[in-house]
Amino acid sequence: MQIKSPTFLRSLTQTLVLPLLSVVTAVLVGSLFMLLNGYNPLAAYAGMLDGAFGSPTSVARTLLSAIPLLFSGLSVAFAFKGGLFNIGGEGQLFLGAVASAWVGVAFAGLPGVIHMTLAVLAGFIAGALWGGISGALKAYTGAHEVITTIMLNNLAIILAGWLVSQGGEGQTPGPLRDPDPLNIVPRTAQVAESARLPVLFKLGSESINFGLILAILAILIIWWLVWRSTFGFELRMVGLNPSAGKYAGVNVKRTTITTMAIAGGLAALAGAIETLGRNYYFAPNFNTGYGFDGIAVALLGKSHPLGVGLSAVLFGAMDAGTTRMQLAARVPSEIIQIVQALVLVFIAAPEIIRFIYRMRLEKEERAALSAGWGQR
Amino acid sequence: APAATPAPTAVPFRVGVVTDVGEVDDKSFNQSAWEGAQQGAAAVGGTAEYIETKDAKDYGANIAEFADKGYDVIITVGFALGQATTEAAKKYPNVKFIGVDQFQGESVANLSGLIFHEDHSGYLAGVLAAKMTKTGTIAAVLGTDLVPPVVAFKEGYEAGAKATKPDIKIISTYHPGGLDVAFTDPEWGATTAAQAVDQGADVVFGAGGKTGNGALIEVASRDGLLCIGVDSDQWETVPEAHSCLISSAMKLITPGVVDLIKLAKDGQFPAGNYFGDAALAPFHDFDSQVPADVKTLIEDTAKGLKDGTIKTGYGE
Amino acid sequence: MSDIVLEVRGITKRFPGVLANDQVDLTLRQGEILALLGENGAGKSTLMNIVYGLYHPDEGELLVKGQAVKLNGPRDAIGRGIGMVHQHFQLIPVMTVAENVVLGEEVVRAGGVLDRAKAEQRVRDLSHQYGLEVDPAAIIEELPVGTQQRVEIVKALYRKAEILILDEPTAVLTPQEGEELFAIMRELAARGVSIIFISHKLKEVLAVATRIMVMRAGRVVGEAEPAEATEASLASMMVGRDVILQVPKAPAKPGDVVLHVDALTALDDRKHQAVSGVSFEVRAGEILGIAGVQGNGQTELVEVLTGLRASGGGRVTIGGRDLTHATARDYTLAGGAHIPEDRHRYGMVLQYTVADNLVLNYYFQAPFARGLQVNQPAVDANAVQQVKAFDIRTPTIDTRGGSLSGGNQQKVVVAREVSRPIKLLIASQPTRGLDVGSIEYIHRQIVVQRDAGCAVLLVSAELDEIMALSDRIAVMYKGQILATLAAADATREQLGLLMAGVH
Amino acid sequence: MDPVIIAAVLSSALRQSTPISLGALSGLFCERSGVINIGIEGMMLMAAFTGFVASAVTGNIFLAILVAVLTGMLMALFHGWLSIQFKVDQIISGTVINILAVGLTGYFYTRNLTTQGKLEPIALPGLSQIPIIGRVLFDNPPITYLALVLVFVAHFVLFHTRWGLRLRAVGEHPRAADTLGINVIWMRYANVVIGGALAGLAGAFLTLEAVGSFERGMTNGRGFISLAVMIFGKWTPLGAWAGALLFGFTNALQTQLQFSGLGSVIPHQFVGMLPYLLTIIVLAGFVGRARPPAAVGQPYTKE
Ligand SMILES: Nc1ncnc2c1ncn2[C@@H]1O[C@H](COP(=O)(O)OP(=O)(O)OP(=O)(O)O)[C@@H](O)[C@H]1O
Ligand SMILES: Nc1ncnc2c1ncn2[C@@H]1O[C@H](COP(=O)(O)OP(=O)(O)OP(=O)(O)O)[C@@H](O)[C@H]1O
Ligand SMILES: [Mg+2]
Ligand SMILES: [Mg+2]
Repeated sequence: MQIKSPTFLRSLTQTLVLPLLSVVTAVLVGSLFMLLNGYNPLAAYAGMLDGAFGSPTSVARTLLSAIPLLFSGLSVAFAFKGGLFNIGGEGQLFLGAVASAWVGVAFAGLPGVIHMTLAVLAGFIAGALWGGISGALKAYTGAHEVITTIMLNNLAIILAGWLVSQGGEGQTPGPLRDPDPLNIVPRTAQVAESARLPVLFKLGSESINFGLILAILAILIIWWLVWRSTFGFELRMVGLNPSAGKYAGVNVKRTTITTMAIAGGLAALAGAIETLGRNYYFAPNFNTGYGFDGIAVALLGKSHPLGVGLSAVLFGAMDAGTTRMQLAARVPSEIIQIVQALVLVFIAAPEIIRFIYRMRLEKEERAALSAGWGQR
Repeated sequence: APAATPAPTAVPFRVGVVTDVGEVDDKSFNQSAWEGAQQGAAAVGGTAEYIETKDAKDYGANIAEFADKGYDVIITVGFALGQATTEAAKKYPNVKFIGVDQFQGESVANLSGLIFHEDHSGYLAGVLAAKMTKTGTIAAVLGTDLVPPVVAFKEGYEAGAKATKPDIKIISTYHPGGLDVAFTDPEWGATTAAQAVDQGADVVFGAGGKTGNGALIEVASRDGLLCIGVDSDQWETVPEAHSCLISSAMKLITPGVVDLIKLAKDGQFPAGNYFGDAALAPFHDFDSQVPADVKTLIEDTAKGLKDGTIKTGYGE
Repeated sequence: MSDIVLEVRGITKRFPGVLANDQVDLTLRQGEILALLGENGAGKSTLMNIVYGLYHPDEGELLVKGQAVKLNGPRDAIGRGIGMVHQHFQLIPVMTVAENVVLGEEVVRAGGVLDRAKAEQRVRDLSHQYGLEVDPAAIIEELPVGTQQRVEIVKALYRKAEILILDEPTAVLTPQEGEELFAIMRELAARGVSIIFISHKLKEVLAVATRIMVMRAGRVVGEAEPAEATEASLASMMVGRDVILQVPKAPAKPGDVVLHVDALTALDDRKHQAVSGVSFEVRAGEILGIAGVQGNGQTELVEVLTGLRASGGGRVTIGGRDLTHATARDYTLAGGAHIPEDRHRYGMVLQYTVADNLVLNYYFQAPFARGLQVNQPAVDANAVQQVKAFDIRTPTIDTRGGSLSGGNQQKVVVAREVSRPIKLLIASQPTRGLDVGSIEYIHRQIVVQRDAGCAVLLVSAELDEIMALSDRIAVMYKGQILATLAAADATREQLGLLMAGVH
Repeated sequence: MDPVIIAAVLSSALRQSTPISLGALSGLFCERSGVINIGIEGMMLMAAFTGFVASAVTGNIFLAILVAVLTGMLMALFHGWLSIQFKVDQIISGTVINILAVGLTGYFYTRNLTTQGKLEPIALPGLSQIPIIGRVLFDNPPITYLALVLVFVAHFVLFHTRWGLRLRAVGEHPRAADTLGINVIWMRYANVVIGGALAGLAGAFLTLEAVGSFERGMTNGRGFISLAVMIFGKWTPLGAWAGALLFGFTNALQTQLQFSGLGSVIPHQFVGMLPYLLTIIVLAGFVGRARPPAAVGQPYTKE
């Protein structure tokens, strides 16, 4: 009896060929757009490459953008594996940032490692609770997570804003607002040194913080959790066939809630790491968009932790390279969003790639997010 | 790769502008700052360059783009860039930073926040509104209170109106959403203005980027109403609102930027906060409709605000 | 009456890896009832789907009333007077009878506005004309299957079908409902409708057909006249050898009560009472068969017992432990095994490997789990062993479950359920849709479990299966057990009447 | 309470409900035919943009509406092409639409475009004189009237016409429809495109009737709210309309609460959360027995 399937190597190359061709094709179509509008695509992409990888500082910026993207991508990917679609990354990220900033400020005086660990954990837990709400609503009332996470995004962003807001005359400022009267900016106070993620090394003029280690750990842990743990066995089962999960004795409700909670926690870590590793406080103009970008990152990475890591770096590079691309070719940077959407199209509809390149691709498993749409 | 090779000799004085999300010719903050940068650079014999920010995530990178090339002055436009600017100022102590609309809580030696007494121009707008209303009800449609200048405009507006007409009814509202939507929701601004107008408001102050512009355009679509713009002279930026736009509560960014560039060149760069002028824009087509005594009152009030004899009550 | 209304000439249809129809010829004369017989996968449905325009043949041609036709879809077939009642009803559950009947050929006023009253009247007229009682305003999902089938026939007649194809129409009917259907078929035939009728039930075929055609492995292997044929002759023609479908089985030696069910009630998915106060017990070493027409509460009963559905009242104990409100996990841990009725829905995760499917509900126990981790070597070792022991035909143990044939999928389920120490085996429709070889194998496994001292509850809609395996037989009707008989005393007729609610 | 204020709040509620109910009708036509549409937001945004540009360039506002509606249809066609033809997961396909819309509208955003005017209210003679109701219902611009009419038209089409019967059939049981000769693929395409037209109209409402100008991302989640409202309304036009009105009303109410000075008592953010909280509560608590079209989300493969 043969244990390993002989097509392993072939399927591996196929797995890589499709995303690669998708990216290449999207870049080409993007060039077409630029040519039509009289921009120089070569200059643009050269500028982008230079801005993303041209110098140690550029590489550092790519990495720094990739870290939060990795976490929000992992969040979406992890939920996918459990058959759930987490569009709530944005809100979870905000709450993660707020919670870790709060611990970072309020528990000043704790010993370094403990304080930092607590602050990171607080971020994770805040996001997990927020994600868990969607999970619980899905499990107990059937409210679809796509809708509840979108609503919870709005709620989280408004809530986070209020927590640090000044308000008008005669109004009490939000509870987490920086008490320093000189600071009129609505934000938290600076987190204590003890809660900050240590700098690992400097790359050019940028510092790479401990978040990088957390990112690598997250890839490994999520991989183990999904593919090696008994929980992952249940998670994937519920994602693929919830009835079979029930038959196999899995508590489907609990798994749904846990899955959304972990997904929420992962997204929140993106916020926590940005806060504890780079910003050192939370303000409502805190970088946005990572939550939504996570969807594309996860889809491009085929929801595999390693793939998500690679696609986070790709998206991070696109982010980091945008500025120089703009300077080099004066092309509106939204072209990157068009390219990203096209990458998604090609990844999701390999038939198009197959058609363009007249190649045979193996039939593969498709994501089936739509399965539980609106159902109880 | 871009041609970033610095000239070997006699490097000119270089000024870089990093815009807030949006275009450099937005006829608002970005454009005012960019014009200031060009005029200021010309005045000191230098050059100016800009980067348009497309995504809030890129603030830091965009600033670094100029800083790494050794620009002399970097101007960052907008409240939202405050954090990124402070960080950059600490990282690049040899570069002078001008943060437009960025209040400085702590003083960083190479960073000057160009800020304004928004409550002053808001106060003037309030005086004007109180004088011009026929119904005795005026309104304000505002961006978010997460942005202190918006709060200042509102508080000033209300104080000015009340001081002029103690029994005036003022209905005002902030956009309920987060920073990501508060300034880019014109339909909310429009429908909120409509809701105010429907209950009798005949002067509407729209203060909140595109959200406020939505309010102005809505008011313009109805007969016999007045509206007041914000930040810059919106006669130039929102032509759709000409039929109601009596004035705008401005902050004069361009001259402020020019001043600061000159100071930077002269080595007298002021750390901390630098106050630019806040004033009311011209009445344009409404000039004939504003009675002379109102004009006088506004001029007197402006003087009083400047010399401190009139207080808005904001921030005290 | 010898006008040929339909002629099939040299039809060949290939699916990837399967030759479903191989040079098939068939003629149908007006007013006759032609029975089509054959094993699972013989190609009957494929052939009929070609006649109905759903599939396009790779080779061959169709002649309707002597005219060669090319059918580009069901619409063409309908236009030629061909109607088909599918094995799985093609009815929309949330719509009314009338809406289902007129769909695609609606009665409309100007501007495409539906004329409901007229549509209902048309349905009423048709049902009077042919003696097919249906209420045009009723919602499909509220109707019993027998009535749903009448709706399907009305649908065909509404489209003026002169050739009516019935694919396994009796599979879901009681013997009595079956009789009614035959009466209808004879009536239709007398009015000149020509019928092709597919069935696995040889008795029915002999009773109603005017001519019989047998298929095997995609080919026509023979024809027979009902007057001359016998069940045995038809069976051997179908399978290609003599068949003795009698499971060798010694008398039972019942031991202690293992499963005790007392006054159990349960609701179905639509919150209607499906199980109304059922009581019985199963002892170690015996097989209790539950007979009954599908839809009489058996599904819900099994789901409650195995922890997949909440019980609405009553009490269940297994080996003395109260498991009334058990989860599936509790049931498994109490020594229960479950061969579910729907293996694609419950029994397997089609995307999981064979190895993972073989521990699907047992992965959390040693040796398959070590701490929080799945012990993959142990899972694989188990798979290698089971694949051998149960003769599961799979390329590797890492093959996806979904790519196995139905029979082998069922073997995976059976292997998983009986290869661990169990006290109770609940098997629901364990051989549905399987070929003869697999059926024999699974029947033997069930008897082996009984002989090893396991209590077995067998639920099946197939009377023959129930009679062949059970030691005692309970008949379920409308959520209740009408009677429990010793298998030795039970007769087909008696059971048939009970299944129809007559006692 | 002051009737003037009541009328003001109700007008605002109706106005805010208009793009939401159009969006919900868009989702309805798609989902009733079996295709999930989470791309409403993107379709709206694209249409709002092209409609605005068309109006600015041609100065013809009715032509601009046409352009917006066509844009919605084109986006929907793309959604259909991906999800019906290539069987791309419908949620992914919708996400693609959304990202693409943000990218395209941003990329082609043209500076300093202005239009002269927007669609003006038309007071219906007589009716508009009725106290409160008249002002709220019978003195509105064209797309608002159209949206009201479309709610009832959609209801009628869905439940009383041949088209509606077939549309529901392909969403409930495409195989059954197929065996009766109904072209499932065509019906799905057609209804997804109709849905696109409705989303396009919602976009036209935003730029050509409500605001009179375009801003990037100006849909601000209205497409997603539409989706929630559609589910809230149990996939029926009248129910969705009720949901849209409720959402519009909570929004108008939170503005009115701020007008009344409540903002200085409790932080206005809490009032601002109302619409979202309410949507969640209603979705979780009341949608109860809602049953989506049985085949929604499943691509159809003809044998
Ligand atoms: N759509 C399809 N794709 C691939 N193979 C198919 C398809 N439909 C049928 N087959 C295969 O064709 C063969 C004939 O199937 P068919 O359904 O015609 O058999 P049948 O005689 O109707 O069997 P049953 O008694 O189970 O109804 C089988 O091997 C089946 O697996
Ligand atoms: N894509 C496929 N690949 C392999 N086997 C298939 C495929 N589709 C269907 N089959 C098998 O072919 C057989 C016929 O499938 P089908 O869905 O037509 O059901 P059926 O039992 O023949 O129904 P009916 O007799 O009412 O047409 C079934 O045994 C099914 O498992
Ligand atoms: Mg068949
Ligand atoms: Mg079959």
